[in-house]
Amino acid sequence: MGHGTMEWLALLSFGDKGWGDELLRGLGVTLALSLATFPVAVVLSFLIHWARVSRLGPIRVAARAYTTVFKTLPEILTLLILYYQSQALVDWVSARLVPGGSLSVSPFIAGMIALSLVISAYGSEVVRAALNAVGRGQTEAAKSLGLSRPRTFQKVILPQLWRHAIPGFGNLWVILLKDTSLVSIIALSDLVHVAALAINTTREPFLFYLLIGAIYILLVVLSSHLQKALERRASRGFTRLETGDA
Amino acid sequence: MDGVTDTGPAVVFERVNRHFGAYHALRDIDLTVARGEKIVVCGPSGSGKSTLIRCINHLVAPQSGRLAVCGIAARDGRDAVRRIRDRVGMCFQHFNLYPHLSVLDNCTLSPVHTYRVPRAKARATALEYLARVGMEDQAGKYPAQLSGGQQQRAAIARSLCMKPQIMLFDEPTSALDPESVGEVLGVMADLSQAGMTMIVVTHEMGFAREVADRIVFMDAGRIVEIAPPDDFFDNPQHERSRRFLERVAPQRATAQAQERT
Amino acid sequence: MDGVTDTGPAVVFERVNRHFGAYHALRDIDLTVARGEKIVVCGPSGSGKSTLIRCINHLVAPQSGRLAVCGIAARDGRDAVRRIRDRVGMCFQHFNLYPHLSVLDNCTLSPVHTYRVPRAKARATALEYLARVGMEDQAGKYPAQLSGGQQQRAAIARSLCMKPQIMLFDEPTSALDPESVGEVLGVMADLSQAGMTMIVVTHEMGFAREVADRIVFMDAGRIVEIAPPDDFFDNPQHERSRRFLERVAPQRATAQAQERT
Amino acid sequence: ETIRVGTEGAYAPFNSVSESGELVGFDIDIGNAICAEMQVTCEWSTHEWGGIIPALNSGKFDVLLASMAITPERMEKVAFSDPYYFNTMRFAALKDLGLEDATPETLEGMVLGTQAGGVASKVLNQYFPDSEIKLYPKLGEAFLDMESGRLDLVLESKFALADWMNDGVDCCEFVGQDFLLDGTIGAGMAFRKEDADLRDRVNEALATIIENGTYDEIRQKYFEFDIRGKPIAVSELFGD
Amino acid sequence: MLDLWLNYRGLWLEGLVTTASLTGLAIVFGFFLALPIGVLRAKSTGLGGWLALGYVNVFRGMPLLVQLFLVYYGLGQFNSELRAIGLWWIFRDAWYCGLLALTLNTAAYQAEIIRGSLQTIPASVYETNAALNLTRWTAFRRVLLPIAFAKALPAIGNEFILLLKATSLVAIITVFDLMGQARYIFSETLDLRVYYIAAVHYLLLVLAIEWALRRIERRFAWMA
Ligand SMILES: Nc1ncnc2c1ncn2[C@@H]1O[C@H](COP(=O)(O)OP(=O)(O)OP(=O)(O)O)[C@@H](O)[C@H]1O
Ligand SMILES: Nc1ncnc2c1ncn2[C@@H]1O[C@H](COP(=O)(O)OP(=O)(O)OP(=O)(O)O)[C@@H](O)[C@H]1O
Ligand SMILES: [Mg+2]
Ligand SMILES: [Mg+2]
Repeated sequence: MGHGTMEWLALLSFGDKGWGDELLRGLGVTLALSLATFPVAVVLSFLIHWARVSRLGPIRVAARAYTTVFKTLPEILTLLILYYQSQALVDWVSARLVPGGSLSVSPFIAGMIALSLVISAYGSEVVRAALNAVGRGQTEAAKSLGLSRPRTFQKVILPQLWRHAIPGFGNLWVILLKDTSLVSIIALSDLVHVAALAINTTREPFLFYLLIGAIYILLVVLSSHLQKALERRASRGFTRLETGDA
Repeated sequence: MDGVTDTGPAVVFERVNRHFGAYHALRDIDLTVARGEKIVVCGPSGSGKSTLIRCINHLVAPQSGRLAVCGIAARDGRDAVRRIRDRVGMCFQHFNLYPHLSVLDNCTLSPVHTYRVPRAKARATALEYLARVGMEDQAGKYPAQLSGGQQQRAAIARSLCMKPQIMLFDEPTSALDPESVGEVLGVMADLSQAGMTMIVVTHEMGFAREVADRIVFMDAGRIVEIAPPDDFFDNPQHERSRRFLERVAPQRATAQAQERT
Repeated sequence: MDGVTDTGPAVVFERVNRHFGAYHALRDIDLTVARGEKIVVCGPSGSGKSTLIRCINHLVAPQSGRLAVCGIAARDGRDAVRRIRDRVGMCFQHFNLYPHLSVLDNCTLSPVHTYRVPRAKARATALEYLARVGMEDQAGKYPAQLSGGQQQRAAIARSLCMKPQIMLFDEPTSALDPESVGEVLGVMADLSQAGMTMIVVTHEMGFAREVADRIVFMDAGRIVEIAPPDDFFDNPQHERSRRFLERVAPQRATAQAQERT
Repeated sequence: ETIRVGTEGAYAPFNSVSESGELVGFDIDIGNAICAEMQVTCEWSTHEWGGIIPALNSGKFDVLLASMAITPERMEKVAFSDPYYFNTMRFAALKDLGLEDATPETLEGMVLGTQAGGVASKVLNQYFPDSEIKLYPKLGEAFLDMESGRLDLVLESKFALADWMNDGVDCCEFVGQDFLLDGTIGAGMAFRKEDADLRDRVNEALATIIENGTYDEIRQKYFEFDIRGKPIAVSELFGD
Repeated sequence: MLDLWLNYRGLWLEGLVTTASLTGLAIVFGFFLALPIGVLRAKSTGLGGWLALGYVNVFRGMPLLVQLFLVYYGLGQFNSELRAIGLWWIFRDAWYCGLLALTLNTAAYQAEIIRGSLQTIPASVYETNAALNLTRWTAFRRVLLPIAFAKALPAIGNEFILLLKATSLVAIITVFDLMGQARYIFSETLDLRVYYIAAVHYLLLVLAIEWALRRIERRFAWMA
């Protein structure tokens, strides 16, 4: 308060006296966490989907429980439970496997696990919807042509799946990006956490929260442009048909 | 495609049953289809026609009874289903071409990846069959660029590329506009003349009369009547077949509609 | 509903044209419909039948030429379109009942809110018209609880509640199952006997022959032929009308299909 | 040898993060001096206060050096070193209130704040039932709310409050006396209970740096007065 | 675990009430704020449409946590100005700040839902409105809105559940909702089971919401 524009700029400068470089590092952590989590979440989404349609009853039930739990718990609660409980789990396992060795679950890893679990619970629904959109007919045609199941997935389903899954996964990516802000609560130095530290000494909450809010909006807008581009790419083969010379 | 030439009947159903949950979709089906025979299956909606022919290539697994295709029963060892599917081609109501592949790639996908046919050879074969269905000049197009009739002919060619001994058709013309129906029925008639064993679910009664050796009439999961087409159309034995024919034979249907007004 | 009783022709088209983008959907339409006349419009898909009758109540605005409805042209002042719509009722292929309102509320919505008819009076009128289409006992139900035929009859009653002088029907029976077609055509026949001016797009040729004073045949945005039904059906003047009749008259169509195989 | 030291990093002047992104403060200097004395490398990491004891116990670091007051409850979960200073509590109040004294009676109906999970929150809950109490994840957030006037008083470490008020903040002033939670014997470093070995080595190093004057040198950087004298207990002050 | 609940049952119940009331009020206020924004998004291509788009992008683009901090600590920085215009009583209180941030946030999401359902109303409905000569206002109020609302209901129900979860973040700005109580009890006991108890509360709340939504949706059977 009472600071002029120049002083604000000084606060954001890159160097010993400004928070610019710390914020940049925080942005790096936010992006690194999102980028590291997303592929894991996508793969998990497929696994959960397959578990949900498994022939084995117990697996189906477990998968249902998984999606119900992670879709109903607040992300912050999932994160806290995982952060503390996963360490207990790791200790228990490592006590059996590597006697004497103690592994520690970093906030980064804990954040990755928690966010993957949450995102994949929603992601399994994206996968299901996309598979439905591809249609049973495609699988049946492949079966009647003798293609093996892995081949069918690789050559027939997957190439068509992306087109239908991109909007859903794009949406989840944005949710993930924003949810990474929660790891500040377990003291991982992401954007929000860095902002909080900066405010501790500068006493300028409005400036810093507005700034990182704008950064998030920028990231989200960029993501949605990227998503549009990917959608266009993925449907290129298909739209060509619709406007083609047939 | 594994070189065995079989000589027995093409398909044998013996007291085959299939349930979907509580619903009894196939009831004690008995049916023997000889090599080279052409069967037309008809019946009201939901009577089990699709289920019947899907059992043949095990898209639907029968639950009791015996079903042998080219002498192979699904129980005969681990890859029996695969061996059955080698011998059976299928065409669907909605064509089910792979939309992300060109017509040619649709035709070569399975030969190249499942049967390890060299790509060049697979293409040559595919072009040959595409020519046979009058589609050689469309080989590079994607399915969505084709009319319904062209898509269905491409789907037939795709099945033929597997050199099947039996062809199944599940209402191959019912999703087509009237102009395209003729071109697909024409290709199927050609195929039947070439001696292919064919089992066709269709409501095209003109085609049935012309091409079928026998008509199988189903209702509520049962085979109600099996008869040569002339007998079936002119002198149906069963009350249900008669009612069905009344409904699908348009002359009478029209007469009815006009009476109403 | 504004009390003016008009006496001239019900509808007059004079060289009316309509484009959709580059597509010329109506070309130089000339047509005069007299009071109390019943017109059936037919023609192949895309020929402009819907566009023609939608012009009458300005769901589609004509772009050139003159169109007067009950003597009112859309250009005559600011609320001319409203006054035209007061006099014109319309029934759609898919009924277009409001799904969130009961049948009765569907019928009273416009009288109560647009014309400020007291609610009790609007209800009484609605029940009267519902009785006329045989729906008085369904007044409290929601559209989704009714069969297609019942929905269409309710839609007719809803239009009648506006006390229109002209009724338009756009394929009112083509979304119905065969059993329901009769009940709707019956209600329309009653209405015609009561002297309503009616313009009906339909392919029900039995109805056309029975009820229409004149048949209007359209193709590619033009009116190709206007003739009394007997002349039109038994002795069509134009090559296109003849081809069209061949296709919609099922006897011949079937014969064709059989030739194909 | 490396010792992993955990702290909060949001508790100036004891431990906080500077503009250049480094951990600084009294705790940090003391920790580094002890490590130097023990001839080991200190590896610092920061953790959220509310979960810092579970973090220690789940092995995320080995020594907890964060101005933590030694209390009987905490001693059930962890082992403490000898106290390295007495972190006394004091109220800071909005100047506008013009308070003379801070007792449960004078503060009735006022809004009191402190950091969640600290000893001050215990005092507030126990002795100030008639005031509204707000608990903050970070102490800095409580300071923000003092400055904006959402809080009437904040109860915290006198040193932390002094550091904040010296920083050009003129909203607030100290009221009442210094005091200490009953049974508290100062601020200590915490260890997992099974690491008694490590604790003994650290105690030894602590004694050494107090003896050889390193401790006082560091203390003078931050405080002009002795911080190892024991003040009055809270129960004597407010107890009935 | 039951002992841990019973020992603090007063706090747990208080937290439950705070969470439920915050969620319920935010969803309702958010709906009424979303209505004009959603309509502008669907109908307006002019300035209104742009402003609505800006609103939606801003409030959906920022993490809710940041929005909470911004409203609570960020605006708190302007306390003297807020006092001057007589709004400080809102911003002074963490609960109001939480409610405000949640309302602004859910309004952005609900506006998009409303826009979606308005845009999927088929052209035939507009044609019918015209054929029946409905005035624009009658058409909007009596036809378009009820249909849009019924279409939006499942999505709004979903948003209700997401908002319930989001409410847990107000704990960070000192509101003692379920999560806030859990954090407090955890700091007292340092017992991880506290968080599991909180989880059970959230599960039960979600089940209750789902049950209520099913009952409400049954009243919209005409959508079938
Ligand atoms: N995968 C399935 N799961 C559950 N029920 C099924 C399944 N496939 C078919 N059925 C049911 O079995 C019955 C027979 O279906 P089938 O598709 O064989 O009939 P159909 O004679 O081919 O009818 P149509 O003329 O409509 O294609 C139907 O009642 C259908 O609902
Ligand atoms: N709103 C519109 N925008 C663009 N083109 C339109 C529109 N309405 C109609 N058309 C085009 O105008 C032509 C005539 O349409 P119209 O609906 O009048 O035909 P129709 O004779 O009623 O056909 P059908 O029997 O299929 O209902 C069609 O090619 C149609 O695509
Ligand atoms: Mg079928
Ligand atoms: Mg039409």
